[in-house]
This record gives sequence, structure tokens and C-alpha cells, in this order.
Amino acid sequence: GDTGGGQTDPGNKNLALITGMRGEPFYVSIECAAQQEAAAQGYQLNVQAPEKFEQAEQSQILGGIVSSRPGAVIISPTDDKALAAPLQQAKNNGIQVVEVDTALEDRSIAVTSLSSDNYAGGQLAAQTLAQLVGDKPGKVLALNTKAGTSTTDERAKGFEDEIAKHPDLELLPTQYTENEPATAAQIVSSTLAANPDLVGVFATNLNTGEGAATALSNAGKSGQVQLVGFDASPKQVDDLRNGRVQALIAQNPGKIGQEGVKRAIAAIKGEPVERETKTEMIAITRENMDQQSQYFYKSSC
Amino acid sequence: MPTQQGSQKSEVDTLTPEKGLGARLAGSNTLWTGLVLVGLCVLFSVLRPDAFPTLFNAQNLLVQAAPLLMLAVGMTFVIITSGIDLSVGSVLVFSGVVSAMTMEGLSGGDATGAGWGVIAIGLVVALAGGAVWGVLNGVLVAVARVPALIVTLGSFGAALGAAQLLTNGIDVRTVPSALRTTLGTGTSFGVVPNLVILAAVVTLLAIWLLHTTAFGRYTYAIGSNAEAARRSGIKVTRHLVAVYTLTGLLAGLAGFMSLAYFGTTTISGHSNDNLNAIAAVVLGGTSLFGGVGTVLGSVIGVFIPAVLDAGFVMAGVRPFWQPIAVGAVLVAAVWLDQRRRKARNSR
Amino acid sequence: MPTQQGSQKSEVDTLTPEKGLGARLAGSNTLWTGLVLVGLCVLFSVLRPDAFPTLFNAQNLLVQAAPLLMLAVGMTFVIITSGIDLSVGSVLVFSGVVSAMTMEGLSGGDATGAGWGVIAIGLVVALAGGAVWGVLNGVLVAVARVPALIVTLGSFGAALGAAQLLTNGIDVRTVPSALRTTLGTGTSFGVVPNLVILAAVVTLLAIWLLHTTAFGRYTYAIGSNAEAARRSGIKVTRHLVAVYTLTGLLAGLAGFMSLAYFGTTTISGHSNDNLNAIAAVVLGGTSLFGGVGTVLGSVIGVFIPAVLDAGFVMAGVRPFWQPIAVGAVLVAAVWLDQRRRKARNSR
Amino acid sequence: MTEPLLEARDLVKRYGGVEALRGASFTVHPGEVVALIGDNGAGKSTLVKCLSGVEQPDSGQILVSGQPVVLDSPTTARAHGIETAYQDLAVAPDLDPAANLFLGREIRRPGLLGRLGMLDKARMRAQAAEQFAKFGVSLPDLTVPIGSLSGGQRQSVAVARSVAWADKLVFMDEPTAALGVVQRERVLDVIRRVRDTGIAVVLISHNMPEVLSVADRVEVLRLGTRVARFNAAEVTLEDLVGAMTGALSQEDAS
Amino acid sequence: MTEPLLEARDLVKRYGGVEALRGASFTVHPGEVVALIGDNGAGKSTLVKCLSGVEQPDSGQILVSGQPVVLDSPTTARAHGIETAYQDLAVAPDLDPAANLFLGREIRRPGLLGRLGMLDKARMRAQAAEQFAKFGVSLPDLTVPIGSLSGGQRQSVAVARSVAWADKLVFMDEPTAALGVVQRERVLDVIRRVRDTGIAVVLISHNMPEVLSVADRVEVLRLGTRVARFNAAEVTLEDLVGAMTGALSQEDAS
Ligand SMILES: Nc1ncnc2c1ncn2[C@@H]1O[C@H](COP(=O)(O)OP(=O)(O)OP(=O)(O)O)[C@@H](O)[C@H]1O
Ligand SMILES: Nc1ncnc2c1ncn2[C@@H]1O[C@H](COP(=O)(O)OP(=O)(O)OP(=O)(O)O)[C@@H](O)[C@H]1O
Ligand SMILES: O[C@@H]1[C@@H](O)[C@H](O)OC[C@H]1O
Ligand SMILES: [Mg+2]
Ligand SMILES: [Mg+2]
Repeated sequence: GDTGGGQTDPGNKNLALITGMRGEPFYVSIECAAQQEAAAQGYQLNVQAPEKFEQAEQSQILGGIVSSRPGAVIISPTDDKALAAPLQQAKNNGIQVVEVDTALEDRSIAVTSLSSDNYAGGQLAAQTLAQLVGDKPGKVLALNTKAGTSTTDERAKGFEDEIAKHPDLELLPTQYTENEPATAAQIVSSTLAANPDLVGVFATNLNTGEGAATALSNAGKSGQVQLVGFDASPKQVDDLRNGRVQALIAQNPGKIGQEGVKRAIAAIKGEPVERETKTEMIAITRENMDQQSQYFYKSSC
Repeated sequence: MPTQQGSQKSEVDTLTPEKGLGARLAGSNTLWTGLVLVGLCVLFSVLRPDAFPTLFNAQNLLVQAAPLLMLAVGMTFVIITSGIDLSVGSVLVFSGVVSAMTMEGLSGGDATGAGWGVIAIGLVVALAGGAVWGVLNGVLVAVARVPALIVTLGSFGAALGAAQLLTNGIDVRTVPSALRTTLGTGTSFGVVPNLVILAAVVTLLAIWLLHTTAFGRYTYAIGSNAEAARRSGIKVTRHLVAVYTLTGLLAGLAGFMSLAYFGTTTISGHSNDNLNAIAAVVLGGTSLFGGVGTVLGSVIGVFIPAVLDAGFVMAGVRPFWQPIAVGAVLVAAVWLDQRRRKARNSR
Repeated sequence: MPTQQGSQKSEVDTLTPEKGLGARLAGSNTLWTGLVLVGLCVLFSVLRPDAFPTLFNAQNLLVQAAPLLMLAVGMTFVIITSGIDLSVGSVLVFSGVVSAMTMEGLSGGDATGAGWGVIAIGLVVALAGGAVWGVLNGVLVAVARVPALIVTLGSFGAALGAAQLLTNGIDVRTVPSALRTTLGTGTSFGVVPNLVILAAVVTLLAIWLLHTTAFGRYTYAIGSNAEAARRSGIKVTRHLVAVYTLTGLLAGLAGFMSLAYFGTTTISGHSNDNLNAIAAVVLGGTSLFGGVGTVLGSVIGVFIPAVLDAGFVMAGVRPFWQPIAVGAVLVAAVWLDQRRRKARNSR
Repeated sequence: MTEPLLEARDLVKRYGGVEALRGASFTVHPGEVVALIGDNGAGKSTLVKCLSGVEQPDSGQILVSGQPVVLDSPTTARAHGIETAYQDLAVAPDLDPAANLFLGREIRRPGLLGRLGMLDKARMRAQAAEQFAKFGVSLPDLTVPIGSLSGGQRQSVAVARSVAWADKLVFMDEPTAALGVVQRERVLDVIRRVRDTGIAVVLISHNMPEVLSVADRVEVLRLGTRVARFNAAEVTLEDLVGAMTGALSQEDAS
Repeated sequence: MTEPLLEARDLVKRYGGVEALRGASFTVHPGEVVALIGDNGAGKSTLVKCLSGVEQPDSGQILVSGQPVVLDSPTTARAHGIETAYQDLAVAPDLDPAANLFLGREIRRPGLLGRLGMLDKARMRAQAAEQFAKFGVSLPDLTVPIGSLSGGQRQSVAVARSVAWADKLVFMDEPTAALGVVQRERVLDVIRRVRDTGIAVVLISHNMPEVLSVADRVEVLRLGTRVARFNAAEVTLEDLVGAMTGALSQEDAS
């Protein structure tokens, strides 16, 4: 049908944002910033998100968005391969594609990518953990969410590869929490029971971090077992402050959201945009948290 | 029949006229649900006349619903026997994984350029991969008599675990591009996506199987009263194994379709497929207690949520409101049907 | 009873001796499942004598299972009426959210230092928040006669959507520390976590309610034959609403417990709770077709997967193997029970 | 004649395209045994269901002691003193005989526990045993679910239940169909005894000798309408069969 | 006497603590009508279930035409020419009468479609209508699920089914319990006609006049054992009742 190489109408004032998941603080922060920027520039922004971080539903949403013909779609692809075909279709229909947070493997579809290097984030987590642990030898555990979740898989991979460079730290098999805090808590408790020499835990996202922090504090091990979390949601920041978490790997969702909209508008107008930007990741610890407060995620717009 | 007697035939016949299509439709359990579907399409067409009633949207809706439709068709058979199958999403993933790995293996690591021979083998492997889990489910349900919920919850975890073991949790990502461009994104007759044609053909076959053959009749009989079916000489165990196998087979097909469409195995993306398929079937008027139901109802049941999702996105409904609205529509659709149903004595 | 006759009493009585505990246990549907649980504990204790049979592990297992146990207890009642409740996880989240927001509101934005008055209000709000969804479910199931699966699938989405609307999807994170240190992590008698005491008391009350009161008897009667219950003058509609409300209430309590334990609302973390609770109930010998089941069985059904998960981590079973092994154990546990059950004619 | 205890006028009940009752009328006077007879599918059970609140007629009138009433639920009918043993028994197969006998009318424990809803199971079981003995039912095990009893045992429980709670009127829809010779006689005895306490009984049966032996009056239903009324003392078996089969018709469409 | 068509020796069947059969024996000869009678709970239905492959006895022997057999499923029993109308009917309530009549023996379409499993619904419906007419069953609507039929209509379908497929032996467990006067006579006629074609019939009934009118022989079960055998032509009603109630005992524990 409408697969012809559609031209983007430079006067199109409609934008769409499809984040990776409903109600994740990271994405909420992107959304807030994006809304603000769009409003400032006089653009309409339709924000949508799948219920879970899964490609099938996201691709369905994308279909609906394409049908309604915005000038550009800003998206965090939940799968770097599966979303290629529907995004190609969007492009063919004259919709500019802007990638935020994650990116497709195929670089020819989007006009620009503001993507986080989750693998590097995992490496950063490992370095931070090693630093926190110091020279104490022992076991470390990584908690992934669900196998096949691209973001957390890469974080876990980066973490595993980096930890391998620290011979004192023995990496336990990475466990999967199904993204349930209760499961995460249980895994951490059991690991503690079985490995009294556990010295560090890396939780690849919010829910796993929540469960891990609870299990550790319940066992009276907060601060003894170092916990590195991912994302600086308000809750995680609180936990960092009160010592339940020792470090957070934070992204900059506010900037991603704002910049994503700017680039989308530029692309619609046919202005040149930078093809590739790796967004920064930063390790926040209790010591430096006051300097890094600009990285804390928003809880409401 | 050994003994027959023709005398009173005419009298009895006048008592039992064949019902007309109108009456049968009006008496059907899915009339209102079907009307709700039509109503939703009209509503969204009015709200977004530029976006909803377009060829692109129609294609997109149909294509994306195709794998779930296969799961729901299989689930219809299972639920009519008063069983349930929670494993379909994982079996879909498993089948996709073994199929993709086989095609990769046969192409020396990268299946992108593979030809039709390899693709055919991939299809067979996907179907067989699904059928194996179906047989396992069926045997545990029918022979070992473990409740279907427990069996298929077990295989839900196990099939996904097996897929993860095979791939080490990382999606297989090379899929023959010949497969992707024909089955995945190709169209026939100018506008009809091939994936939709395949799904429609399978659905029609399933309608035929359920509503006109002995296989279908036994499916209803077992769900209605398994003991009566057994005493009537129906091989209940064998039939149940066949029904679960059919469902596994269709999940395998869905896995292959998903592979063709997305071009990758989507290991993490199918944890809700089981509930979605079951909801579609029940929405379509099939009773969880077995004995009644239609494939057509399940088709309607697949498309109501799909249309809602698409419509809400187009109408710009805020994401957090969507599940609330979807819930309300689902309940309302069934409630409309329910109001007309008379309380039957039995059960 | 208007007419009575004492003469033949003794004869009849000798025909029906009260069964002894041993016989009743042996005849129960959960004997083998219970033995499987014991067996697993022994197995893991042998495999990891340093880790599994420890006070620390026992406390953790019990505490972490407490919220799910509340959901499973409520689910037992619902399933015995031949219903189902998919909404429990979302209702848990919703209740936690409204409770936490109320406590925050009453404390001017940060509830960390809140006192027992505020906490008590928070508890009431959590329970009420759960009960409201329960009433809604019950009314739609019993009055509007929409299948429970559709109703509670709808409220599963809607309750979560409502919680996300209220919070914008971001966890409420200030929870009174008095609550966290007493109910959340405190212990009594030196070693028994308070959360476990609360869960145990509620479970015992539920056992009392289901197995010794008229409320419990009506629950069984409705699940066994709703029409017979209606004709016997049981207010079926009212009772069903009460049962769903009870389940909602318990989900609300679970939400409060979870708040006390995690110190935050964990909004996105409960999408599997419904299947986990249902699986526990069915594993415990309750039939999805209603009329039979016990709370004790559900308790066993909660702990088998919990022990497996913990044990596998301790024994170092590779993650992808775990779901496969869990599936196998679940099926095997029920199969052992099933083998002893005689086929009853009815149903 | 006294004022009718219960009267049905011109009841119509349709199930989809099937007209189960086509203007059926029916009368019971206090303290009498009325037999309601008719061919299979004549509408007897449907009439009973309409008169005991299980189903609502599409049109027609129901009067209790001369007052028009709407029997919108079995509970309403019961409030009028109407008790019923249904043809399909309407028992809970997973509950034991005592639980079924007392269903909806459980005996509670004395004192606070009872007010909390706690059941007195021992007492119910004992009373149930007595009640069953009266009907000559011997149950091998009172704790077994009723679904596993023999057909006659199950029917006895249902019949015992209706009689136990009888107040003004008992409907018995084929109460003896599955009963043995001895149990059948016991039930007929019980019917007579119940009648003697002033409670009216409506007996549905296909067994004409039984009907003639116990009934005071007979009303005949055919194709959903009442076609005849007889005084049991004056009627012959031929009359009854004639009325049921349509060979003999007494009443015009009322 | 000819060799027994079917013989049961010392069957024992326990359900948990309940002994439904305590060494029951039973004999049928080719082409005879045997009535199997006994009190409620005597074990008649259990015996029928054991002899039609639905249940397996815990001990005892079953012989068909003198050969010991194991009836491990209804299909096996059917292969021996044994057909049964069960007391609980064993119908699929959601299917229509024709579908129930042909359940497990569907007529397929001619040709390829039939070989693919496609049913000839029209033909089955027509044949079903004929079959029902033979029993005087008038069904208001042949496309309605059997669960919504009247009790007698439902029973007629179950009885019609067993007779339609009868080959050597038909068990009928209280086939007339819910039937009207006319339908009952039709069934008894059919039983006689079936017998006349050389097929044996085992009739279970609590209706002694009916038993005496149609049976050639009578066997009596009491508390799970056979206690008496009679020639129908020579026996009185008193004898039968005496044997059922235990007042009269003929056989020692065999
Ligand atoms: N729920 C229903 N749906 C459709 N038809 C029904 C329903 N209930 C009864 N009927 C029909 O209504 C008619 C009357 O049924 P009813 O059960 O009242 O007969 P009956 O006189 O009690 O017969 P029987 O002596 O066999 O018990 C029958 O033709 C029956 O098929
Ligand atoms: N599945 C079962 N579980 C437990 N007890 C059973 C079961 N089936 C039958 N019984 C018991 O076995 C005995 C014999 O039952 P059966 O049904 O054979 O009696 P019957 O002679 O057919 O009686 P009826 O004339 O009432 O039909 C009864 O006491 C009954 O309660
Ligand atoms: O933290 C987020 C994670 O939970 C999600 O799965 O992917 C994107 C993220 O940054
Ligand atoms: Mg009737
Ligand atoms: Mg019997």
C-alpha cells in the first residue's frame, strides 16, 4: 500500500514518542523533558508506551502511530532487530525516525540516534563495584531481568566482561528476576545464605535493585555487601543517600528527551542533524551525589 | 443402525425445522461481541478518519495479529475440551529458536542468504518443535491426569528455559531474507499481506475441523462430559493428546510467522501471549468449563483488543488510561452478550 | 427440623464412624504434595547443610512468601467457587500506592517519620483500596455475569493503570520507618518475623472461615453447583461479591505488607503474581472447576516453588535450568497425588 | 372449598423457540395432596420451577392465598412456605449428605462461635442420620460426597431435604423415580403424614398406581396447558392416561 | 441351558472404604431378558459398570461366552457386543440429541470428505428423528442441546442410543425411571423386540410389575452379593421383595 518513498511535510507539527515501557522512571523523565520541549516549540507530542519492555506490543503501537502520520517518531526500540521492518515502513511513509535510549542494528533507518551504551554502563558498574569492594576478595552477583531484554542483557554482559578483569572477584552465574522485586530479594537472600563471602551485587534495573536492597538490609548486610544499581530514580537516590545502595549508574533522560525532540523537529524541517550521539553514563556514589544531582530522574513533570 | 422405522419421520421433521441463518446468528453467543468490534471500528474511523480506515492500518492490524490468532485458534480447541494451555507463548519462542538455529546451522552460521530448501526445513523444524511440547502437554494432561494448568505452567517455564539454554539467552538474529520478504512482509493480489493469507487459510481449516468433522465433535463431547465421551467409545486420551499437539503445532507455526515478520527470535517478548490468547477465546464466547465455543468467536476476540490498542494510539489516549479503557470495553462486550443468554439448567 | 425420629439413630451412627486423623490425611488430596515439600527441604538440606537448614534461610523464605501467601489464600476461596482472579497483583500494587500516598499526604510529603496513627490510616486505606476492586470484580462476576476471567483480566489492567495514573508510574518511596522496622523487618520471640506472624494469623483465620463456618460451606456449595445453592436459598450473588471482596481485601493487605517490607510501592513488579497465586492454589489440590480445595493445600503450594527457587540458587543450578526443573517438580508433585485419587463418576 | 393455597393462572414460559408452558393453570388447596401428571415434556417441571421461584414465567399470574405474588427467587417462594424437591435434585455433588440436607439452613454452634458463623457439624450429622433413617435410606458413609452415592441414595437425600423444611406446601418432582420398593413406600407414607400435619403436597409422578394411592386430586398437563382435573377417588387409570395422551379432554383453553 | 453369554463371578469392587460389590455373581444367556433387581445401593449400577468396562473390579472373574476376559474400557466391552444405557445417562449436555445418539459412531459423508472426517449431519439428524419417534419421544427442537431437555426426553435419548447399537447384549440401568406411561410401554415393547432378534437384555428396575411383565429371569442383588435367582414365570411379587429386603435368602455366599 502506502509504501512509496514518502516525503516529510516540513510543516507537520505532530510528533510521537514511543518509549520502551509504561511507567518506568527513566522513560517518564524522557517523556517530561520531551513534552516540555515540544510545547515550547509549538509541537504536538503523542506519547505512547508498551505495557512491558517487549517488541511485539511496541511494534503494534508503532503501526498505529504510522497510520496517524506524525512528522517524526522518537522511539526507544525494544529490540534492535525486530523493530527494523516497522520502522523502515514508518520511514517509507515520510516519518522521520529518531532513536533514543536504544538503537537499531541497522543504521540506515533513523536520522539520528541518542543512544545509551548499556554495555559500557555495565562495565562502569563493574569498575565502580570493584572500587567499592576494594581489595577484599569474594563473590559478586549480577541480577538480570528477563533473558532477551536488550538493555539489561547488555548491562549484564558489560558487567561480566569487566569483572573478569578482577581476579579477586568471583562472578556467580547471573540470575534472572523476571523483573519482580520479590524474586530478586529471594535470589539475593539465598545467595547470601549459600555464599557468606558475597561482596557485591549489581542490579541491572530498578525492580531488581529494589529487591536486592531490601534483602541485603534485611540480612543486616547493607554496606557490607556493595550494591550497585542502575538508573537514578527518586527511590534509588533515596536508597543511595540512606546507605541501602552504594552506587548508581545514571543516564541523563532529561537531556535525551529534550534533545530527541529538537532533532526530530530539525529532521522534519530538513535541517541537518548529527547521526550518532552516545549519551553519557555516570556512576553516582554517596560521596559525589550532591555534585551529580542534575542526573537524578524526575518523579513528575 | 440395525433397527429403523420410517413411519413417523414426517411428523418429527416438521417439529424440527432447520433454523435460518438469521435466527442462528441472533442465537449465537458472539453476535454482540461481533457488533462491539464493528462499533469500535466505526468509532475510531470517525475519530481519526485520516488514520484508522486506511489500507495501511488494516494491513498492519491484520499482520500483527496473525501470530496471536494462531495461538487463539489452537487455544479454542483446548478450552473447548475444558483444558487450558499456558505454554503457548514459550512454545512459540522455542519453535522460533530451534527453527532459526537450524536454518543458521544449515547455512553455516548466517542464514540471511538461505534458500527455499533451508526455509522449508526451518518450517518443518518449527512445527515439530511446537508439536513436541504439545505432545508432552497432552500426555501429562490426558495420561498422567495432572491438571492442565499445572502441566502447561510447567512447560511454559520449561520451554522458555530450553530456548534460553539453546541460545544462552541471546536472540538468534539471522533469518533468511527470502523468508522475510515473502512471508514476513510480502503481499499478494497487490494489497493482501501473505502472512494474513496464511493465517486466514489456517483459521478456515480450523473452522472446518472444529465445526464439521468427527475430530471437532469429539472435542466438544469431551469438554461437555468427558466420562460420557469415554463411555461412548471415544478415545478420550488419544484425542486430548491430539488437541494439545494441534495447539503446540499452531504455536510452532506462530513462532515461524513471528520469525518471518520480525527477523529475529524474540525470546523475552511472549510472556503475556498465553493470557492474551485465553482472553481472546473467552471473549469470543468459549466457556472455560468446556463444551461450547467457536473459532469465529476467538477471531473476534483477537481483534477487539488489537483494534482498541491501535485506536487508542491514534486517538492519542494517554498510556495509563489505556488498560482501564480496554478493561471496560472487554467487560462491556461480554456483558452485552451475557444479558441475552438464558440460564441453562445444566451446570 | 419439624419432624424427627430417634429410633434408628444408633444403627446409622455405627455405619458412619468419624474418620481418624490418619485416614483423613491419607485420603486428602495434598498428602503427597506435602510430602514432596518435605522431601525438597530434606534434599536441599543435604545438598547445602550450611545454607539451607538455617534460621536465616527459614526466615527469608517465610517472610518473602508472606505477601504471595495472602494472595493465594484469597485465591483459594475464589477458585473453590469455580471463579478466578487475575487482578490480585495489580490490586496489591494499587493498594500499596493509595496507602503510601495517603501516609505521605498526611505527613506533608515525607512519611518516613510518621507515627502509628498515620500508619493505622494507611492500613485501612490499603485494605479499603483492595476491597473496592474486589467489590467491583464481584459485582461484575455475580450480578452482570461476565466470566471471571474477563472481569479480572480487565481489572488487572485497570488497577495497574489507576496506580500508574496516581503516581505517574514512579514508585512512592517514603514509607514510615516505624512500619518498616516493626512489621517489615522486626521479629517477635527473638526469631519469628512479625510479617510471618501476621501472615500465619490471617491464614489460620482463613482456614477457620473456610472449613468451619457457614461462609466457607457456601463457598464450596456455590462452586459445586451454583444453581443448587441458589435453590437452597443461599444468596449466591451476595456471597460471590463477598468472596471477591475478601480476595481484594487480602490483596490490599499483601500490598501493605509489601510496602512494609520493601519500603516502596514496586509498581512494575507484580505482573506474575496472579499466575503464581493460581498455581499455588491448584498445586495445593484445589480444582479449577470448583467445589473442592483447602487453604492448607495452598500454603504448601506457595512454598514448593519458593523452596525450589531458593534451593536451586543455593545448589548452584544454572539459571536457565531452573524453570525446567521447577516445571518438572510441579508436575511430578501433582501427579503423585493424582495417582491415588479415584475417578469419581460425577464431572 | 377453601381458598386455594397456591394458584397459577395462564402461565406462559418460553425457552428460545420452545414454548414449555402455553397458558398453564394450576391450583393447590391447603392440606391436600395434588398429583400433577402429564407426558414427558408436558411442562410439569417447568411449572414447578415457575411456582418455586426458580424460573420466572413470561406471562400469567401466581396467587398465594388469594394474593398475587411475584416469585422472583427460590428465597421468595420459600418465604411463602413453599419447599421443593427438584427432578434434577439440585444438590451440591462435592458436599456430603448432611451438608446437602442442611444447605442454606445450617445449624450453628451455640453462643458466640455460632454468631460468628461457626457450624455445628456434629449436630447436623446426627440429625441428618435420623432424617435419612426415616426414609429407609442406608448410606454406607455419611462423610462421602453425595456425587458418589447411588442414584436412589441421592434422590432420597433430596426428598428428605424438602420434607424436612416443609412449611405450607411441598413440590415433589418425581420423588420416587429412582427409589427401591421399600423406600418408595416410605416416601408415600411420609407424604401422607406431611399432609396430615396440614401441609399441602404436589406430587409429580409417572407411576399411576402410586398417584392413585396417595393423591386427593389429580391435575393433568398436556403440551403446556392444563387439560383435566380429577378427584382421585373417582377417577380410573384409563381416564388419566386418556387425559395425558389427549384422547380425553376436559378443559378448554382457560 | 445354553452357555452363558456373559458371566460374572465373585466380583468385588471397593470405593475407598465402601464395598459396593462383595463377591457378586451374575449370569446372562443369549437372547433372554434378565431383570437385575435390588434395593437402593445394592450395587446394581456398580455391577453394570464393571460389566461394561467403565470400572474395573478389584477381584473376581468375567467371562464372555465362556472365555475369561478383561473389560478394561467401554470400548473393549463394546467390542464384545455389549451396549449400555447408564443410570446417569452419560450424555454430553452441550450436544444436541442427534449428536448424542451417534456419539462415537458418527456417520461420515460419502467419499473423500468423509475420509477426511467430515460428518453427514443431515443424515444423522434424519435417522435420529426416526429413532426417537420409535420410542414415542417428541422433541420440540432437534437442534437444542440435550442439557435443556426434560428429564424423560433426556432418558429417552440415552435409551434409544443403547438400543440403536445393540449387538449381543444391552444393559439398561433403570431405563424407564423418568418416562411417561406411553414411553414406558414403548420401551418395554422395544426390549421384547430386541430380545426377539436374539439380543440379550439386562434390565434394572425398581418397578416390579414392569419386571414381571418383561423379564424371563430375575436375579437379585443385596448388599453387593447375589442373593437369589428366579424364573420370572414362577415368581411372585412377594418373593422378589422378600429377596431384596433380606427376608428371603436363596443363595449362600457363592
Ligand atoms: N432450559 C430449557 N431450554 C429449552 N427447552 C426447555 C428447557 N427446559 C425445558 N424445555 C422444554 O420444555 C418442555 C417442557 O419441559 P419440562 O421439563 O417441564 O417437562 P416435564 O413435563 O417435566 O417432562 P418429564 O416428565 O420428562 O420430566 C420440554 O419440551 C423441554 O424440552
Ligand atoms: N464412586 C463411588 N464412591 C463411593 N461410593 C460409591 C461410589 N459408587 C457407588 N458407591 C456406593 O456403592 C454402593 C452401591 O452403589 P450402586 O450405585 O451400585 O447402587 P445401585 O444398586 O445401583 O442403587 P440404586 O438403585 O440407588 O441406583 C452404594 O452404597 C454407593 O453409595
Ligand atoms: O532502566 C531501564 C530499564 O529498566 C529498561 O528495561 O530499559 C531501559 C532502561 O534504561
Ligand atoms: Mg420433569
Ligand atoms: Mg443404580
